[in-house]
Parts: sequence; C-alpha cells; structure tokens
Amino acid sequence: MSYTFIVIIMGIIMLVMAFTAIYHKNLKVAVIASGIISLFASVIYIFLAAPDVAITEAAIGSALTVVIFFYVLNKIRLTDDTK
Amino acid sequence: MIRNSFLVLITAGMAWILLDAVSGYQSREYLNDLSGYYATSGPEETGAANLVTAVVVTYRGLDTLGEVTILFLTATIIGFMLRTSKRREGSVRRATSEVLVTASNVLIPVIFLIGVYIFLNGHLTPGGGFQGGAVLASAMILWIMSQSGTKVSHSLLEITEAISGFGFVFLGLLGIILAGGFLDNTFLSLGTFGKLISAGAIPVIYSLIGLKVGAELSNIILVMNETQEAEQ
Amino acid sequence: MNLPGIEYLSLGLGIVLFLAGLWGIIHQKNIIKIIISFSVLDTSIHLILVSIGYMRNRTAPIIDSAVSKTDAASQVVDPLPQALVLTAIVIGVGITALMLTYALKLFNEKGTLEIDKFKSLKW
Amino acid sequence: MVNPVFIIVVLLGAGFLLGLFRKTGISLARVAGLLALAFPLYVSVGWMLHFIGQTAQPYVVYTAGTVPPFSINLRMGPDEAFLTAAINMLGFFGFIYLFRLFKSQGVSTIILYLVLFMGLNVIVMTRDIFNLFVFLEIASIALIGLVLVNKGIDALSAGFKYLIAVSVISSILLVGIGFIYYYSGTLNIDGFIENNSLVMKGLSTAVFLVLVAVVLELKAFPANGWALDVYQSAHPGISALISAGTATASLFVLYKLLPFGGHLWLQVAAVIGLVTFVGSNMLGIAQKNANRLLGYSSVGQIGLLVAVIGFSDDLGSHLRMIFFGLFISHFLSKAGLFWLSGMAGEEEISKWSVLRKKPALLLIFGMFVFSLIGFPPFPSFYGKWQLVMDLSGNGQILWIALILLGTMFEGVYLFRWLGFAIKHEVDESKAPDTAAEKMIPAGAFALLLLGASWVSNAYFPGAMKTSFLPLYFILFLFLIDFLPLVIKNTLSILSLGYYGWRLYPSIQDDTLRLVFAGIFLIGGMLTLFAGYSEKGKRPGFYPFALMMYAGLIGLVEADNLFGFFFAWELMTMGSYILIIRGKKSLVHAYNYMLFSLGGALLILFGIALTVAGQPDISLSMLASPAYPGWAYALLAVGFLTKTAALGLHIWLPGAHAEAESDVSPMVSGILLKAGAFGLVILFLAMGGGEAGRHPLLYALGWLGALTALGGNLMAVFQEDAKRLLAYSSVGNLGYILFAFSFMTHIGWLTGLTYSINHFLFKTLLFLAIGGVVMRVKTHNMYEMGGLIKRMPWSFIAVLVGIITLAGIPPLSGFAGKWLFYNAVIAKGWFLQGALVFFAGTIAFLYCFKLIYSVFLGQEKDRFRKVKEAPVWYIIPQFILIVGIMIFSARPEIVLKPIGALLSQAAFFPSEPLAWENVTAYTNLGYWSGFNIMLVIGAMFVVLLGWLLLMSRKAQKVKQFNIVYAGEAPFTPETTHFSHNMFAPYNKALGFLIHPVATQFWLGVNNTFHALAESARKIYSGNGQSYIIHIVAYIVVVYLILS
Amino acid sequence: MELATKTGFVLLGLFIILNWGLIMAGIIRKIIARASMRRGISVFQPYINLIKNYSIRSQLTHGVMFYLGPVFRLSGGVGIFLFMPLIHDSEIWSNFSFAGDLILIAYFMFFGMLGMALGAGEGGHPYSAIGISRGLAQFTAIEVPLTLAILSIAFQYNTLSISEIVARQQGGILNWTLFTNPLATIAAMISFLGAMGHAPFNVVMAPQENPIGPPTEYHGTFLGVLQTNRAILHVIESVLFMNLFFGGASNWFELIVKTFFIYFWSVFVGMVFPRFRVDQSIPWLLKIPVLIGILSIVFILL
Repeated sequence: MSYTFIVIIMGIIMLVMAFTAIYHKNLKVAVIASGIISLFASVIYIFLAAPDVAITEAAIGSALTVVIFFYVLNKIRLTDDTK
Repeated sequence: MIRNSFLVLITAGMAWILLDAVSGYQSREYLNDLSGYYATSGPEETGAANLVTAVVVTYRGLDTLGEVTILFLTATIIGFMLRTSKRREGSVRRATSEVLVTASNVLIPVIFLIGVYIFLNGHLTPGGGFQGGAVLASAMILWIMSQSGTKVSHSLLEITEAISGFGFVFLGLLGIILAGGFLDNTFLSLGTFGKLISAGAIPVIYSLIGLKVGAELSNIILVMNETQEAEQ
Repeated sequence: MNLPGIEYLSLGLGIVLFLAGLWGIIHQKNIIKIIISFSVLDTSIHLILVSIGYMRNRTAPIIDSAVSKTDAASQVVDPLPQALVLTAIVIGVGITALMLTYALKLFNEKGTLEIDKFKSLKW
Repeated sequence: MVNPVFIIVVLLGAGFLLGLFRKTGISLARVAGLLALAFPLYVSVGWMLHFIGQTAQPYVVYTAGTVPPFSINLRMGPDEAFLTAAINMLGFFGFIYLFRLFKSQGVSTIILYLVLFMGLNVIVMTRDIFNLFVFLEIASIALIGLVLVNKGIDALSAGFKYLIAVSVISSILLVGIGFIYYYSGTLNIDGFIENNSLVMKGLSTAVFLVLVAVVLELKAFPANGWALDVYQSAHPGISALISAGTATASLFVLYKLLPFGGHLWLQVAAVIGLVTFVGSNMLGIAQKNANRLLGYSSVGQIGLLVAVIGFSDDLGSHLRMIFFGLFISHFLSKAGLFWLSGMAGEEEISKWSVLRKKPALLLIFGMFVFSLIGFPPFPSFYGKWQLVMDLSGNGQILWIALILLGTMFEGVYLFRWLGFAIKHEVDESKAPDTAAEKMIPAGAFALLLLGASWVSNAYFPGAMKTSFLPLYFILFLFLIDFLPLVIKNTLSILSLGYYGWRLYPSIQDDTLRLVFAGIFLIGGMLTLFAGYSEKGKRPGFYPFALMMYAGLIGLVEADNLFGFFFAWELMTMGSYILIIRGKKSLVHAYNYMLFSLGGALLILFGIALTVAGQPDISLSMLASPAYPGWAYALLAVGFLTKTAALGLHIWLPGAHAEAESDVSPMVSGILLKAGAFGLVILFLAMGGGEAGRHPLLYALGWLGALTALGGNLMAVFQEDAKRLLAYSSVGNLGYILFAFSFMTHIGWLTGLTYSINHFLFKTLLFLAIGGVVMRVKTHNMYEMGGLIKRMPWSFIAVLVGIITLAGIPPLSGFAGKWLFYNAVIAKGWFLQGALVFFAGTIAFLYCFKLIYSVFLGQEKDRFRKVKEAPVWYIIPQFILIVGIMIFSARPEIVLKPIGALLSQAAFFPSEPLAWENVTAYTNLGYWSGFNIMLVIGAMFVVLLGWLLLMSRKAQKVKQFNIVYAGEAPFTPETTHFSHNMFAPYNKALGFLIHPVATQFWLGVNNTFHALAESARKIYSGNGQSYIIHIVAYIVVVYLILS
Repeated sequence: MELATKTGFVLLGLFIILNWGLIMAGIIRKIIARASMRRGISVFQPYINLIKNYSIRSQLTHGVMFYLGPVFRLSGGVGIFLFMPLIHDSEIWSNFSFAGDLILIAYFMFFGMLGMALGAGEGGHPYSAIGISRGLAQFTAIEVPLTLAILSIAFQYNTLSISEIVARQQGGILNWTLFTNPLATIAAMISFLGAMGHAPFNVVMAPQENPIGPPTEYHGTFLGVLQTNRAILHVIESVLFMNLFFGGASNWFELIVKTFFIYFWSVFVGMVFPRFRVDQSIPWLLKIPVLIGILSIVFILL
C-alpha cells in the first residue's frame, strides 16, 4: 500500500508534534503543534475514506480551534508563565 | 518523583486497558447490519447521496440536534462569562492595514458563498452544515480582523442563532406531524436522487445547521475578540 | 515487506496520541497546556473512531458515479462512525472553547495559569 | 398522553427562541421559561399517572421515521415516566427558586436552565448510547454554565475542574462507545443487551470503559473531588439541580447500561456504590461547610442508590420499591436542603441556627434530615428496611453492615447539623431569606415528601403497613401549633386517653403488654399534665411529645417486626426533639441521637438477620432467626443503647438532666422502658426458661449488675440534682436488665416489678425535682437547702420517691428487692446478685444526698421567698404517690396476672410465685405487702401519737437558734454540708467510676474524625489531582476486575 | 390467734426486749469501765437517762421532719422487732413474722436510718449531715459481707424464712450455722461490728462527740425516743444474728444469754482496735470480709 508509508511518516511527525504540544515552553508553538496534529489527522481521514470528517477536522478541529487558542493567548499576554 | 512514577504507572494502566480494548480488532470485511442498512436503504429512505449526511441529519438527527445545542450552550456560556466583564471601549490598538481591509471586502462575500454552497450540497457531496458553518465563521474572523476597533452588532448573529435553532426544532416537529416521526425528512418530497433540491428536508435542515453553527462559532470568536478580560 | 494496513496504523497512532494527551493532562501544570493536551486527546479519539469504521478497498460512503446505489453495501466504508465523529468534533471544539474561556477568566482572577494555584476549595 | 418528544421540542424551542430576548425582556423570558418547564412536568406526570392507573403501555418514540437500531429511539415507560416527572418537578420548582436570580443574571441563564432540563429528560428516555453521550455532555455543559451565576474565583475554578473532569470522563465514554459499536455493530441499548455477550475481551473492555465512565459521572468515591468543589461553590439553587437532577438522570443511565456488563458488573456497581456511600459519609464527618457537606451527603446517597441498582439480582421484584423509597427521599430532601442552604445564607453549619427565626424552615430542615437518614414515616425508611431484609435473605451480611455503617456516619454529621440549627446560639443580626419564591419550592418538596411517605405506606407490600392515625394527629398538632397551650395540652392528654381506650380491648389479655402500655399511656398523661404550668404557647413541643408517645405505644401495639421498628424510630425521633429543647442540651441530645441511631441500626441489622428475606415478619419470627447468635446479640445491644447499659450509657445523664422540667420524667421514667420492652420481646422470643442458659444472657446478667453498680456509684458523686436522678436511672435499668436476664419466672416478675416501680418513682422524682428546679433556677443541690419549708408537697413526693427507690418497706420498692433475692438464690447468680445488692445500698447515699441537700439542712437566704412548685406539677406527683401506695399494698393486683401469663403462655411455667390472699410465697420465703403496710402503718401512727403526747409543748425555733445558742447573727453565713458530700467514699471507691466509657467513645470519635480529616486531604483542591484520581480509579477498577 | 392477743404478746415482748436492752447497755458500759480501770456508771444509768429525758419540759423543734425523724427511727427499731420471730417454735413469740421474711428485716433496717438521717438533716447543723454521710457511706460497705452471708445461708437452708432457718439449726450445737457455715458467720459478724457502730467503725459518731452534734439537736423527749430505740435495736439485731447463726433461742433465757454475748462481741472488738476513717474502713470491708463472704458461697455451692 502506497498510503502506508505516507501514514507512517505522518504518524511519526504527529507524535513529534504531540511531544512538542505537550512539552514546548512556548504556548503558541504548542498550539500550532496541536493544530498540525489535527491537520495531519484530517489527511489521514481522507486516506480512511472519510472526506466529511476530513473537511470538518481541518476546518473546525484544526483551523478554528487554533484561532480560538490564539485569541485567548493574545489576551493572556504573559511571558513568564509560558515556561 | 513519586508523583511522576505514579503518573507513568496509571498512564501505563490506561495503555493496557486500551490495548485490551483493541485486542479483538481486525480489519473489517463486511458492513454490519446497521451500516449495511444505511448503505442499502439509506439512499432510498432519505434521498441523500451522502450517506454520512443521511445518518447525521436523519437517522441520528437527534444527536445532531444535541450537538448544535452544545455549541449553542458553549456560545451562550462564553458570552455570559465574557460579556458580563468589561468591554473594550472602542479603543483602537493599531490601524488595520489597507491591504487586509480591501482584501477582506472582496473575500468575505466569496467565503460566505462558499460556506453556503458547502452546506447546501451537504446531502450530495462531502461537507455540510458543520463544515459550511465553519467556513462562515472564518468569514467572520476575517471581517473582525479587518474591522478592528469598530463595534460589531451582535443582533444579527443572535437572530440567526435563534431562528435557525428554532427552525431546526420546528422542522423536526414537522416530521412528527407530516411524516413518520421526529426529524423525519420525508415530509418534503425526496425529489430526484442526486439533485440539489432533493432528499426532502435534509438540505433545509443542513442549511439551518450551517447557519446555526456559523453563527455560534462567529459569536464565540466575536465575544473573545471583544472582551477585555486579562488585558489590564 | 508486508506492511500493516493503514487502519492498524491509524488506530495505533490514535491510541498513542490518546495516551500522550492524557499524559499531558495529568502531567502539565499550565492550564493552557492542559487544554492543548485535551485537544490532542480529542483528536486521537476521532482518529480511533474513524479507523474502526474503515474497510480496505472501499470508498467514501457517498453514492456518486463511482458507487452505485444498489451495491453500495459492498463498496462503501461504514458511514456511522464518521457521523459520530462529525458530531464529536463539533462538541470537542465547543468544549475546548469553553475551557479556554475559563482559562482566560481564571487568569484574570489570579494572574496565573498554574493549576495548583486554584485550590481555594478543598477537603 | 402527549408524545414525550414534545418535551424536547418545547424546551429546546423555547431555549433557542429566548436567544432573541437576550438584551430585553427578562421578565417575559422568566415567565416563558416557567411555562416551558410546566409543560414537560405536565407531560411526564400525565404519563406517570396513566402508568399508575395502568391505562398506558410503555411508549417508544421513533425518530427519523425509522425503527431502531437504525435510528435513535426514546422510551417512555413507567420508570422513565416516574424519573422524568421527578426531574421536571425539580425543574419547575428549581426555576421558581431561582426566579430572582434570573433577573440579575439575564436570559442566558434561563436558556441554560431550559436546555439542562431538556438534556436530563432525554438522558432518561433515550435508548441509544451515543445519543446518551451527547445529552450527557449537554447536561454537563449547561450545568457548568449555571455554576457561573456565582461570581468569584471559587465558582470559576470549581467550574473549570468540573469541566475538565467531565471532559476526560466523556472521552473515556466516547472511546468505549466507539469500541462497543465496533464489536457489536449496534448503538442501541436494547439491541446490545439482547444480542451480545461479553466473551470477547475487547468488547468487555469496551463495556468496562462505558460503565466506568458512567460510574464516574455518578461521582464515585474517591474520584469525586471535582463534584464536591462545585457543590460547595455553586449557587445552592444550582447545587440542588446537580444533586437531585443530574444525579437522577445519571443513575438511570447506570440502570440502563448496567445489563451490558452482566452479572459481574452488578457486583461491581454494588461494591463501588457501597464504598462511595461509606467513604463519602465518613469524610463528611469532618466537614463544616454546609454546601460541601451536602455534597458529601449527595455523593454518599447516590452511592447507596448505585449499590441498590447493583443489588438488583438480589432484590428481584423489590428493586423498584426499594429504589423508590431511597431515591425519592434523597431527591426531595437533598434538593430541599440545598434550597434551605440558600435561604439560611450561612456556610458554616453551626450558624444554621438562623433558621430558628422561621420555625417553618426549621421544621422542613428537620424533615429533610430525618428523611435522609431513613426515619419513618419517610420513604427511605421503607426502602432501607426492605433493602436490608432482602440482602440478608441473600446472605449479603457484609453489605448490610456497610450500609448501616454508612448510615451511621451520615447520622453523625447530619444530626450535628440539625442540632446546631435547633440549639446553637443565633446571630441576632441575621435572618433567613424567606422570599416567597424560595419558600414555595422548599415547602412544596416538604409536602411532596409527606405525600411520598403516604404512598410508601399505602403501596408497599402488605406486612409493611402501620396505622398512620397517630401520625395524622401529630400532623394536626403541627397545624394547630399557633393555638394556646391549654388547648394543645388538653387535646394531647385526651388523645392519649382515647388511644388507650381504643387499644385496651386488643391487649387486655396480654398482661405484659398491658403493663408497658399502662406505663407509656398513663405516664404520658401524667407528665403532660405538668405542661399546663408552662407559659406561652410552647411551640413545637406537642407534636414531638406525641410522636414519642405514639412510638412508645406503637411498640406495644406492633404485631410484626416492621411495625415494631417503625414505632421504635418514631419514638427516637420524637424524644430527640424533646431532649434537645433543654437549654444546654445541644451536645447531650446529639449524643443521645447518635447512640439511639447506632442502636436502631443494630436492631435493624438484628431484625434483618432474623427475617432474612422471608415474607413473614411477625414478632414470632424472633423465635427462630436465620442467624440466631448474631441476631440476638445485635438486637440485645440495640435495645441496650436505649436502656443505657454500662458502656452505652454516656448519653443518658446529660440528656435527661438538661431536658426541660417536664421532659425529664418523660424520657427517664417512661422512655427508658422502651428498651426494657424491647428486651422483654427479645427474651421471650428466645424461648422461655430454656434460653436461660444462653451465654448471651449470662453476659447480659453481668452487664446488668455492673450497670447497676456503675450507675448508682456515679449518681452518688453528682452535684446536679437531675444528673443524679439520671445516673440513678442508669443503675435502675441495670437492675431491670439483670432481672430479665435470669429468664426465670421470678426473675421476670422482678424485672417487671422494677420496671413499674422505676416508672412510678422516677417519674415522681423527676417531676418533683423538676418543680423545684423551676423555682430555684439551678440544678446544683449545694446551692439549695432547707426547701422543705417552702415546698412541703414536693418534699413529701421526694420522700415517697426515695423510699420506693431504696426499696425500704413498706413501699413497693421492697417488692422488687424481695423478688430479687428469691430470684438470685433460685438462679444461683450469687456474685452478680451481691454486686447488685451493693449497688442497692449505694442508692441510699444518693437518695439521702438528694433529699437532704435540696430540702433539709440550712435554708439559703436567696430562697426564702420561693414558692411551692406549680400545682400542675404537684397533681401528677400525688397521683403517682397514690399509685405507689396501691402497688405497695396490693401488688398482687398486677403481679398475679403477670405471673399467670408467664406460666400459662409457657414462657416460664416452673417455680411460680404462689399467692394466698395477700401473701406471696416462693419455695424460699414469703412476703405480704398488705400486712407489712398495715403493721408498719399502725406502729408508725402509735409511735407518732406517743411522741406527740410526750412533746406536746414543743416549741418551734429557727434553725440557727440552737447552733448559735439563741443569738443568731442577722445574716448568718450558711454552712450547708452538701458539696462533695461523699468525699471519703470517692476516695475509697472513686476509682471504680473512672470514665472509661466516656474515654472510649471519645477515642472512637476522635479516631474517626482524625481518619476523616486526613483522608479528605486527597481532595486537595487541585483540578489536576482530580483528573489523576479519575484515571487511577479507572485503572484500579480494571485491575481488580481482571 | 386473735389480733388483740397477738398485740398483747407483741407488746409484752417489746417491753422485755426494751428492758433487756437498757440493762444490757448498762452492764456493758460497766464492763468497759472496769476494763479500763474506771469505776463506771451505774448499771441502771440508761434507765435514769431515759426517764430524765422523757421528763424534760423544754422541748424545741425545727420542723416536721425534725419531729418525724425520731418517729421513723423508733419505727425502724420496733418494726424489726415486729417482724422478728423471737423464740423458736413459739407462735406467741413469733410476732408478725408471718408478714415477711429475712429480706424484709434486712431492708427494714434502713427505715430507721433514713428517718434519723432526715430528722437530723433538718436540724440544719452541718455536723449532722457529715455524720450521716459517713454513716451511710460506711454502711454500704458493711452490708456487702452481710448480704453474701445471707445469700449463703439462704442457699444453704434453701429458705428465707427466719423461723425456718432457726428450725434447721436445732438438734445440737453443731447444727448451728456457726459450725455448718463458719465463713458466712465470720463475714456476718464482721458486718455486725459495723452495724453496731462501735470501734473500729465508729467514726460515724465522731461529729456527735463534739458538743453540738445531733444529740444536742435532739434533746428531751426526742432524745428519749432515740435512746429507747437504741436499746431495742441493739437487742433485736443481736436476736437476728442469733437466729441466723447461733441456733436461735428456744426460751427467753437462752435469748438473753446469746444476745448478750453477741452484743458483747462488738464491744469487745471495739475496745481492742482503733478507729478507722471512712475511706479506710470501706476498702477494708470490701476486701477481707467480702472475700470471706464469697468463699462462704463457693463453699456452699460446692
């Protein structure tokens, strides 16, 4: 299966992103990492024959959530607590 | 240290539970009775080509109603939490760039139309109310970004929210009165399979869902944008 | 090399992400981090659900030119988990937004996002 | 019958439409909201009534025009109708409660409220697990929103903790649902239960995830810190919704889903539920914050209900009945208590005394508390009874023990709280909030509670019925509480008389019962007589006095164990309130209640071990219990808490001494006989003389002897007159216990004679001393002295009383002593007998101290103007004196029929007491009360006459004239020798009364407090720890299961 | 028997007992005096005291109970007499013992004590109360060995009737309880010491030895009544012990001799031992005599 390699690679990236999301000290980077997980997940959904889910995950799970995170992060203009 | 090892331990425990849960997993060969029914009778019964839509809007319409309600609730609560605090008194932080304003003036109607297209075609193609609603919300984001500093009226959003939500419930009710039950889409003609105007009330309901989702998400973003919370 | 199907991979990925998200929730002290971890957890559940609805060599559950209405049952993947995930995604975003708003308010009250600082109620 | 789907339509439609009125129209929105909530109430109550009338069939709502499992379906069956009716009732009244709040909080909160109840309704009705998940989320989120109506960091952080906890739990739930779908191919609950078994590991794990998530939603201990924080910080009106509303829905979810897990999961639920019940209630002991305490209590009660569901296999057809009883009590009471919390406006439970300013609130509070713990006539009493009986029938003894333990813990904090409300000092500047919109819901739920009680009594299985007639009268007394005292008192006395007249024909052949009924009824009327001297209306006295008497008479009247226990609890409840009325009674009434509750629970346990699930619950079952040894021991100890046997006596002195003047005789002279009657019933059932060799009885005999010694010895060293009498009661009940333990004919006659005597003289003494205390306003005997001149009538009464008490011939006390000797020698219990005899001589010491310190010795200046005790106190005293005289002269009137009954009914046929005219013979000796009376009377008169003749010119002089040789100083320094009168005695024997029992119970108390105090540290307040608890809980449960 | 006849004999018996009591008191005081190398009072001094007291004209009273106290006291003494069978197998000297048995007498002793306590109590002088409290306290301990002894012999003879107990001891000195149940007798006789109020158990009287104790409060006729009672009581209590432990009496002479020795026993011990304080006497009484009493029961049970 040609998809398999892609999925493996994406999976590895997603795991790295998950690590980043959880451990990166900069909250914005962490948010973006989690957004990337969502985005890659939506790609996998397409492979899994779920276009509806893919679109939704991309639009809502990935984009919109990240936007909301950023709105909030912007309000919390804090430097020392982001450690 | 003790704490961390304990956490590792319980995470490992969860891993073990999940592995047990998937222990019987093997790649599926056949649809089960339930999904088989959706695949064979779904198009006939609902008139929707997109089976996911058929399931989401009719068979599991009550879930969708609940889901819309959750969004409505979160929007309400967020509004309730943030609006009660200080609002930004029209203070302009920085001038919005001309490019953004111009671009947004062009883009917003286009994005809006795309969103409408997505949910109107929900019964035929991938996408539908949620996706369309999200797109509508992105138009909203763009608009907010370009209109930085001006106050945005909530009334339109609120009316959209209320009317579309009530419309959803009302259509469900029509299902009881005119067809086989709550959220039955067949009280409108199923039309020709695969056409835009078909699948009974599904496009209507999905549109309402789209409007509702769009309005809720927009509302959340709007409120978040406006609040002066934590900006001392 | 006999590679496993992507459904196995995505399922395994989902489980690992689930654990990662859970680990973040119980390990990270920062509320925003907890929320991020929760959204990872959420995504992982969606991945798991979609994976268990998948069948090899089948198409998306949409009747179009490629799939005939009559033998859709042998050509499409299971639509139901997808429908469930759709619902779950929207619920997830709602909850995430709600959590973030809470985080905002909590920060406003105390000027911190460390979760151990919010212990006024106990015992 | 309206299609239940309209509940969704109306609530959700209204919720959405109200979004249009966010800025304006709050008034309109409030009315619309209330109307919208009235609709589902109407729908579900309508269904419920139809189901009750059996005019409806369970109804299934199909959505999407398709049948399940393809679409989601809702079900409206009897269970659903009842639960949604309850939920919607809460919704309606809860809305009223929050009416004012909504005005300040805006339309959004109304929307959240409506959606919350829509969600709860669907949770109950839906038959689809994913749908369940969605609506559980709706309900949780709506609640999290509502929590925010309380501003500030507390509510905010609690809401956040709740939010993340619920999110994690629902994530687990969702994963579980996903795998259930994968393995079973269905999301429909009924479909799953029909077609699936858990042989496959994956499926069983999926089911585990779902069920454990539901259990966690139900706030399983100890992974429930998140919920406690919300209970504490949310507006009480909202907490009420969580405790009564969401919990109800979640419980039903568990009920629906539990069959997924098969038999194994039933056991799991039972264990989890009971652990929660016991654990949560134990931690509640250390809690002082009212709302958080209610949270602990809620969690505990829900745990119990979870356990009940888990027991469904054992309970069989009784499941619904038991669940109804326990559930409805929790539901109504907990909601009501949270509402009251909002009205009291106090967080500290000790400040709830503010409720006293509005007696109606206090009454409602009391009702809720009693109903939570399971006192009659509230439904939980029926539920708990049946639960315990059925469990015992299935041999689940350990579970019963846990249930009772949890109930005990619950009683510990709830009664402390109730006590504070009734008795703690009150902050004058505060007043409870009695706005109509808050009174209506609380009042309505209190009324519903009464209604549910009636329903329980009317619809529960045949044997579990008791006459509600006395309860109606008590209710009537509550209603006429505003009337003057004279009317209420007269009515009460008449009612006792009437009841006696009504009861007499049914027990006239049963002399044993007749004796006790006589003590209870005649004693009741006499002691009530004293009430005429009270000033004011004495609010709240009569209903509880009559409740106590109703309970006492109920004991006599009961022909089955249920009726007996019902009456027992009723009596406990009434007497508790009577005792706590005393000025300094807070602690003492609390102790009394704890011991009574503990005793009652042991009795219940004993009954359960006796009946063990058999349908026959008549008293004769005691003769052949399912687990004889344990049943007897538990019952005996239970009754002994009431008779205050040594070790269990520490509640008595304070409770009796600090009670009001006319309450002391009620609780001491009369109430204690309830325990004695219980022992009589128990011992009789143990099988007459044959049981005399039972080791339990041997132990009880020793206990009785030690109690007699300990009680009397402690009485000697009291300075407080009423405390002295109270300790004397401990001692006397020791005699009674000792005598009954003989299990011989004469032993029983002794016991009954002691019982009658103790009733006569202790009522007399307490009335007399009560009258004195009323006048001199102190209990301390050394502050009195010389009162014989001021209160001659009281003096005579006390004199007669102590002569009877001491057993000096010719008064009836001697009858007891004589019988006692005969019994001891016949039985051969010499050592114990000598001990009891020693106790008897010790009684002289306190008798003398009592009469001397109060009435004799030097007269105090400050009491030169006191008057005789009120005539309403004197009259009953002299009636009692007449009673003593009659019983002294003609004891055979009573003893002969009792003896006949004891022989005739084959209890103790051997060694009877023979009567020859007025002389009693045993094979040891003889005694003729009448002749003794005659001889002594004649002699006394002659000697008195002689002395009168000889000293006819005696001149009356003031006391000090002799002491100071006729030159008494104008205000002499009085030297009343009374304080620490028996100091040498104390030096010699004081070591015997080292307060071991007090220290022991104090130790028990401290241990549990310390345990609770340290165990509740797990609720660190850290939201993350709560999540860790949840995850750890899941893992641990899984570990245990696999 | 006719009630009148009965009453007549009872009064006659009372008269004899009273006189014997007075004389015995005189004799014993004489013996004590001689033993301590004094000349002592006249043997008839008690008579003189009695007559003197009854003839004193000035009478003071404090109140009803003060008045009734001596009446109770005397009733107690006379009452015990009334219920006590005096002579074995003699119906006419059995008084009113048909009304009650040993237990009645054991309990009737309290009647007089109570009266005294109350009467003295009303006098208002603290010393009275101190004396009474001591007396009662000590009395509780004194009663325990006696009770054990009574239980022991009641079980031994299987009866509580005094006449019956006496009847069982007939037929030779070895049938006396003294020999059939010596432990019970020892226990009871120690109790008797206390009951008689002589040393070492006479700290009760200590307050009275001061010039303002109860004897001062009670004077004149009242004191006369009390002295009358003391005379009766000492004899009749000795009679009780005689009946229980020393084979009873089959004629008046035997009664007089036996009671004299029984009473003398108490005086004799009192002369030898010093006085106990109450807090010393109680533990003492509760140890050795109680142990003896218990042993007597064990002995009988075996």
